[in-house]
Amino acid sequence: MNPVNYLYLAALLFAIGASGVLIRRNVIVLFMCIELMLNACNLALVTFSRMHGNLDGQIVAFFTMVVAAAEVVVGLAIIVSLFRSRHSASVDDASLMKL
Amino acid sequence: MSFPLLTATAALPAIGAIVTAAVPAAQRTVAKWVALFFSLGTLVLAGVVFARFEPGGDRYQLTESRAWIADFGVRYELGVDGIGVALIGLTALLIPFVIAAGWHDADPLETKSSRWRPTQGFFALILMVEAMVVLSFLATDVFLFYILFEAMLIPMYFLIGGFGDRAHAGSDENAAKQRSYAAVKFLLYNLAGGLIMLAAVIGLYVVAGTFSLSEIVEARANGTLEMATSTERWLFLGFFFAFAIKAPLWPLHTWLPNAMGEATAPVAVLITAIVDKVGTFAMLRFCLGLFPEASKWATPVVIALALVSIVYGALLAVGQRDIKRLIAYASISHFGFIILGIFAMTSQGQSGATLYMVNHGISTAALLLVAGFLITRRGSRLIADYGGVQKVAPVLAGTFLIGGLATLSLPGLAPFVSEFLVLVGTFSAYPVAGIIATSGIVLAAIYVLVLYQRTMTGPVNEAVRTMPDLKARELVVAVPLIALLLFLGVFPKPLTEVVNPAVEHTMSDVQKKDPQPEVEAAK
Amino acid sequence: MENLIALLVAAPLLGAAVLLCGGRRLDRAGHWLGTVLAAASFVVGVVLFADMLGKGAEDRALHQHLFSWIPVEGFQADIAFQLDQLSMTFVLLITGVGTLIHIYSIGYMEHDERRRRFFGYLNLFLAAMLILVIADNYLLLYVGWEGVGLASYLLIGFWQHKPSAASAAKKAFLVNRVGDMGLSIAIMLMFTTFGTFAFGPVLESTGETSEGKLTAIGLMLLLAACGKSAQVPLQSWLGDAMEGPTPVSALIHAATMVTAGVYLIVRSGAIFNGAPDAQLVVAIVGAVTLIFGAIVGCAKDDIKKALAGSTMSQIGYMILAAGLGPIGYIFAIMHLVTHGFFKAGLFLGAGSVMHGMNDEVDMRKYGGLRKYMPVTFITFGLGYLAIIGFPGLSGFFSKDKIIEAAFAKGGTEGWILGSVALLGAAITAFYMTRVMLMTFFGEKRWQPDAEGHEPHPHESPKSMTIPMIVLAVGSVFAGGFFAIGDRFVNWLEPVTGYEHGHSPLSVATVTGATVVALVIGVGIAWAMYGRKPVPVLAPRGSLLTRAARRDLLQDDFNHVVLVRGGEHLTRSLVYVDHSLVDGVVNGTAASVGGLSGRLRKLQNGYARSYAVSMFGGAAVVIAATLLMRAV
Amino acid sequence: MSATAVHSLWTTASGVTSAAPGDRFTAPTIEYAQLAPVLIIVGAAVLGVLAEAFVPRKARYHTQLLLTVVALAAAFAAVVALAAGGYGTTKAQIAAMGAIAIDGPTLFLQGTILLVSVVSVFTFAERRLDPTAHGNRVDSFAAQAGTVPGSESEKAAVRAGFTTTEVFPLVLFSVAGMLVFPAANDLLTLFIALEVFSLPLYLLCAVARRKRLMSQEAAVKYFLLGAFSSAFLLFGIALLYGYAGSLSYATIANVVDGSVLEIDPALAGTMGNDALLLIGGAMILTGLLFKVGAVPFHMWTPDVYQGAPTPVTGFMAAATKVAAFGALLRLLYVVLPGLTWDLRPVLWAVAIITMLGGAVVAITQTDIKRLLAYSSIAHAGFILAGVIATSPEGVSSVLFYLGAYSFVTVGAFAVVTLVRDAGGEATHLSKWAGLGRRSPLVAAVFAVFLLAFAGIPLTSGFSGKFAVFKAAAESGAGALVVVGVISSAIAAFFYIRVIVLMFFSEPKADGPTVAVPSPLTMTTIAVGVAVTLVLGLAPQYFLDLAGQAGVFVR
Repeated sequence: MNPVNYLYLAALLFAIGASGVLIRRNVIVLFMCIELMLNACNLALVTFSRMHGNLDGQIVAFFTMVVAAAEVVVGLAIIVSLFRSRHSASVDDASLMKL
Repeated sequence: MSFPLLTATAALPAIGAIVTAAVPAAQRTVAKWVALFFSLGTLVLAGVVFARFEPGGDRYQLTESRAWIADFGVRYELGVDGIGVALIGLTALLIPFVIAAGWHDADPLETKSSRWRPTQGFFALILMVEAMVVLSFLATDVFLFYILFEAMLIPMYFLIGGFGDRAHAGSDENAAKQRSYAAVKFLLYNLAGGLIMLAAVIGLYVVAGTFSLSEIVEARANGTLEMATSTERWLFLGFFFAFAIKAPLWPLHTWLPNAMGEATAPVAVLITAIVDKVGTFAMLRFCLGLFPEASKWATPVVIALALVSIVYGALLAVGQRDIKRLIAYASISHFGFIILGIFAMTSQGQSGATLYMVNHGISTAALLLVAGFLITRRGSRLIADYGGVQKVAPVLAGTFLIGGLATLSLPGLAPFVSEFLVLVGTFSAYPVAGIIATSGIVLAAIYVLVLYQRTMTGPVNEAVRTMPDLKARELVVAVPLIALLLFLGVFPKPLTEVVNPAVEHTMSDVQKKDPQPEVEAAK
Repeated sequence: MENLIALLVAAPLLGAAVLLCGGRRLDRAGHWLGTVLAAASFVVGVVLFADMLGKGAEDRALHQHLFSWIPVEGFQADIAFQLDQLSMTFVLLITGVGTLIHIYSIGYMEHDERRRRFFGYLNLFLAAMLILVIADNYLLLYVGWEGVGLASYLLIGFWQHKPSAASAAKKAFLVNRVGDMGLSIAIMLMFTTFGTFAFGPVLESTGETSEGKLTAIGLMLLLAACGKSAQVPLQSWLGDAMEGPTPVSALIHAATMVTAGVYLIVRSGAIFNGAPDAQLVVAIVGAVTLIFGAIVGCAKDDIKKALAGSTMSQIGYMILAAGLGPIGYIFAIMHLVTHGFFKAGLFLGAGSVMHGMNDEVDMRKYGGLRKYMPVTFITFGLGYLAIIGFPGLSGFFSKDKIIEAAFAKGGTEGWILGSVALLGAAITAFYMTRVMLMTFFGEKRWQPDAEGHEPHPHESPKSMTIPMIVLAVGSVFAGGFFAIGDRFVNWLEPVTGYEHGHSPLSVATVTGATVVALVIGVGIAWAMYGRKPVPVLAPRGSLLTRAARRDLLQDDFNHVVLVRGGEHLTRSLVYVDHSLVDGVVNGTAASVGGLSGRLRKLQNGYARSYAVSMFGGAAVVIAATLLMRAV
Repeated sequence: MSATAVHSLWTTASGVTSAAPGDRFTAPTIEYAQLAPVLIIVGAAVLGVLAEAFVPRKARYHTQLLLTVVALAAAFAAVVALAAGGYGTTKAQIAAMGAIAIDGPTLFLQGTILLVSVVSVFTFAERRLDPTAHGNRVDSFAAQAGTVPGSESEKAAVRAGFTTTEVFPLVLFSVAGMLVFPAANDLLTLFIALEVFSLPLYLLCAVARRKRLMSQEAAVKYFLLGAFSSAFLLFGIALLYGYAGSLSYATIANVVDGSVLEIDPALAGTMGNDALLLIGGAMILTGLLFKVGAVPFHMWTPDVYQGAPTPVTGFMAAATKVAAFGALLRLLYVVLPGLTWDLRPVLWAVAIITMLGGAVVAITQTDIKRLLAYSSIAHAGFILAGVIATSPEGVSSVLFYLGAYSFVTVGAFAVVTLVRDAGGEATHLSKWAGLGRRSPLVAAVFAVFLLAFAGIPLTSGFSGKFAVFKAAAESGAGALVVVGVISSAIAAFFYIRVIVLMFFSEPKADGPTVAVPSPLTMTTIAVGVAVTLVLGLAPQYFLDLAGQAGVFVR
């Protein structure tokens, strides 16, 4: 099977994630969409790594996971504190500052 | 390395500014005297420069040159030519009068905050402006000039916005609003011009690879520096735009009436008699010096605009109800004459323009400062609020009249000499323009005499019945200026001597010859 | 000797400086100082005159170069004086009449607390006028020209508290400025044509340029002359100028300043000789004005205004003569001098009358004054006879010569000009007789004024009568003295040149005609004002009369066209400046602000919309990049 | 060498060639000396974390402060030493097996970042501005970030005198990331560095003591959008990797300008596929432009600047820009020079709308922090103009601008922390009315900073602007210069507005008070003013420095 298809898949996932970010209100879901985008990147990397026959891409993929994990830690911390002070997980509620 | 006289001349007022600002809040009077002292010191140094300057000598004299910002190809280069000498003399001469006239303008109304020190600030700012203006007359490095051209806006801005007439027609916060509007307008207008000029300055560097005026002029002269016609024109426009705003030339003049109307009389003098001269000076030195071809190319338009300024400014002056705004529009008319003389590109025209800068400075100072005395007495700028002053304060009226007569350039007073030179110079190159400009002398008579008639003559207005005549301090301001007007009107030789050679240099920069008189041409 | 010339100017100038800067401490002696200095100047003049007479006609001209005034590349203006016969004539007239009027003013201005200033101004005027006539180049002449304008401005408006006086002064200055414009343009033309504007070089090299240039210069000079000498169309200021104290009217607006225009034209004779068209225009202007002024003079009830009209008309004669070329120049000057005497005398007489009548100027409120002020009556009467050209008196000789010369111009225009001059003589006789009769004859018509003060006509003090007497003597004998044996002609001929005009009519005929015109004029006047009593309130009068009372509507014209028009123009320009020129600037600022306000709305605080903009941005960037490669 | 070196660093050396036994293992070579600055900071950060764990609460603040300042100073010393050792110029080299480039730009930017960090850390440590709570000096950070605003637990934390001293290690981590970011010489390092300095910043934004809701909101927005943008960056990395088959800048560059000859036919679809290159490059560009806050990737800036604790804002505004522009420069000059002509139009467009957009929108701002945010956007535009001038002058002018700008920014925000009323900092412009009357000195200092922002001559702002515009003009981007001056004219308007407000309008009765700060903040402001004036009056020395540092190693 042509590895390029994986790229298309990756692109698709990225697009889905991105549109999720644009569409969904819930902060958590929104954040998950970002994770999805990151994973799309991983898929692309792995695919390329396979195509080029070197491991760089896969290694990057590992790093990405770590980074994603770290992002989750930081992100959830922030999100939770926001949730606790607002009792709402809607990102649109967080719009004190504008104009 | 001899003693850096020019630097000293520019540095002294700067130091004075710092010292004045440092005077403790309570010692207001001390601050005033310090400022006056430093301004007089500057006058002395300017006198030395005038004495050391040899009219027959090199184009730029007493030159100094130090490395400054090599990366920008910028050097700290100073030098005076005849025009510079004349204008430095004017600046150094007027500042003491400005300070003396504004002696009480910045006394705080109530001494509530001990840290707020308006008086110190006022005089420090004046000296700072003087320093920058003097240095800009001395700079022979385009970048250095540009920096000062821009930087002097800041102290001016604070002077206009920070210190208004004491008693102003209308409520106080309204006056404050008016004032800061005027200040902001002044700053943005000139800043915009300056920034356009910045683009041109950078462009010039890209083309010429240096900022040294003399180098560029030389390179242009001996053809080592070729400039594409279009490039030269664009750069010229960039420079001219800034100078035309500063000068101010119609239709870029609208900031001046606001600024002069709202500022106190001494500051107004600072604006129109001194700072604006930088604009016309720069036209003469930079526009014509750096871009002779483009200057010639632009001449018709510039002359047209100058003519519009002359007539338009005068007509608007006739239509004003506010003494200071009237004088402002009169100045616009006069700047029209100066620019006309510069771009007529005849020796008479340019000598005339240079003399005009000096004489207009003195005459406007005389008129405006006396007007300021009048306004502080009555607490109103509206012409309608006066009448019959001549009966209660004859000396004030007399000095005012002489100032006015100088403004309408009556023969025997200094402005006549310069105005006539400009007219003759223009006429010999562009007869029609010369004739149109001549109509300016009638219009000038109208606005001056109407102003005098409405304020000074006729039945005594109740509000001025108790108006005191000029006090000693005010006489000290008015009399010397008038004396100077008379002297330069009868014996302008000392000025023409230093100016003529400089003008010849400029004429050779633009490669122009005076038109021959018909009869001699025939021979 | 020539070093004395500067002294002529220096003396009164010093006086002006001292008196105007001196302050109150000079109030007591000020007028004496002023008078003495004027007299001193006169003495210097006489000394120079004597010296001049001692020389041969050719080397009479003196020259004094003081210093170089405006030395600029290719432009030479000097402070230098030139005293030839022409200048000398004026110097004597100015300083002489000037001194007399100084003396007169001592009495006239006695009760004015600003008398010192008055004398200061008078001295200033003398100085300026002398500069005007002894300058050796047009630019310096211009200085004197505007200087007398200033002095006249200050003196007309001397009683500044009167709004009428203030505006009259302003009007005079402005109208003169219009003329000055002509003078400065003329000077510029000379500079571009001859490369100089000194009398000598310019007048010698007139032959080397085109007639067109000369015509242009000539017309510009004429414009200047019209302004200064109150010739049509710039005459409107002279009537109002009577707001000034009477001595001023006598000195400035009768004897000296207003004749400067004649001096200018005669002085520039060489130019006009080279430009016949210009010369003709000069003559026409003179002719028109002499009728115009005469008509105005007939209608005025204000004695000074009536005299002003006559001044206008008499100067019309001079200008007319000057427009005749070499045949007329000398007679123009001659009439100028005689006119200086009798018109000054008449004004002083009028002043004396007013002095006795609580400053009443309306002749309809005079009448029968001859009993009350005999000296004034006699001196005024002699002046009257002189001006109407009563045979044997000054006016007769000078005016008669002009009329002859006018006919001698030859051709149609000669006839026209000549007959106009004759007509003028008749009208002159009419209105002067009218003045005479209304003032000194008939029964008394004066009543108590508003405060019920019954005026008590009385003779004026010596300080006033003596000058009047002197001038009367001048007006009787000057003309004869000049005319007999062509003294005056021989005196001026070297400067102005002279041709004897050959008039189609014999001298006798012209003289006869003049006398006839005179008789007719006097007759009509007698018929109207002598036989039947003069109504105290002016009758409505014919259309012409009413127009004439309003200076033939010229002021109304000026007011409607110039003043109103100007006001509208300035007002609309103020509007334009504020809303158009400035509006553009403020508009730009406002529009940027509005734009900012709108863009600001994009920042709506929703993280997701921010994401959208990022996403869109990214998409655009990518697309653009690909596109760049594609194209 | 670096092409292979990269993955030999991440894999065991033999990864690619053949499944080899472990005895072939060779340890990668790490130039510790050249990496010293980064290592020092990371080490100190780790120590800081330990200190949080073990140092008694009372001593923590001082320990952390000391540790941080010392670490930063030491790192700066190391940078200076390296520069003196000629690593900026002659001995410029690729370190850490191709992961890090030690060259002029790196050292210059690292030095700048470190100095800026020092002065902003001073503002972090400021504890005199707020009145003491229950006898405890308090700084601008929440007593306990975890507690709900207004809740009992929060009050308890305050009473107990807790302070969030974690900010210091966080700053250190962030700084570490920033040091690596402009030095990164392969895409992976770039990505990691980005995350390393971003994540701590997200947290720092959230821990304000006053206005906590806004602070948290700022953190969320910053975090989400930051993560979003880093996803773009990462996808771009993936595509570039797919294009070049390598992550190393040098290799990619070689492939871009086609100096790599043998292309595996099997990879014809990807390797050297320009679509991948262009899209990838564009996406990485997007990620970086987000960090520098260029329109249209700028939307986070105002909100985050406003919500974050002002010291953090100052640090972020200054240091992030420096680091991000450093990375951007390296990417454009080393990796994609072959792509310059494709990216130029886009960059032009971005620069123009950034300059104009920032300036225009700033006009109507009413909050001083937001105003400064927009001004920072406009300035990003100016710097981009210099970036676009692909020439050594361009690089050095940008370096100089960054140095000048960052100090002005830190100083300005430090001044903002001083103007306070009951609700903490009084950031609404109306509150600043008449400040010049109340405390002329503070107002004057702020005016100096504003004038520097406006680029008035005799201030560093002008020197920087002139340098950048000059470089742009010399590289034929005259139009950019014109747009630049126009937008500066617009920008001048709102800087002037603030000055008018401070000096020419009457002070309000309920106006804010100006707190007298401790020597810490004073130093920050003083340094800011000093740098502003020195770079304005005699910039030559620093221009030389930037000039020498203008060359990238490949």
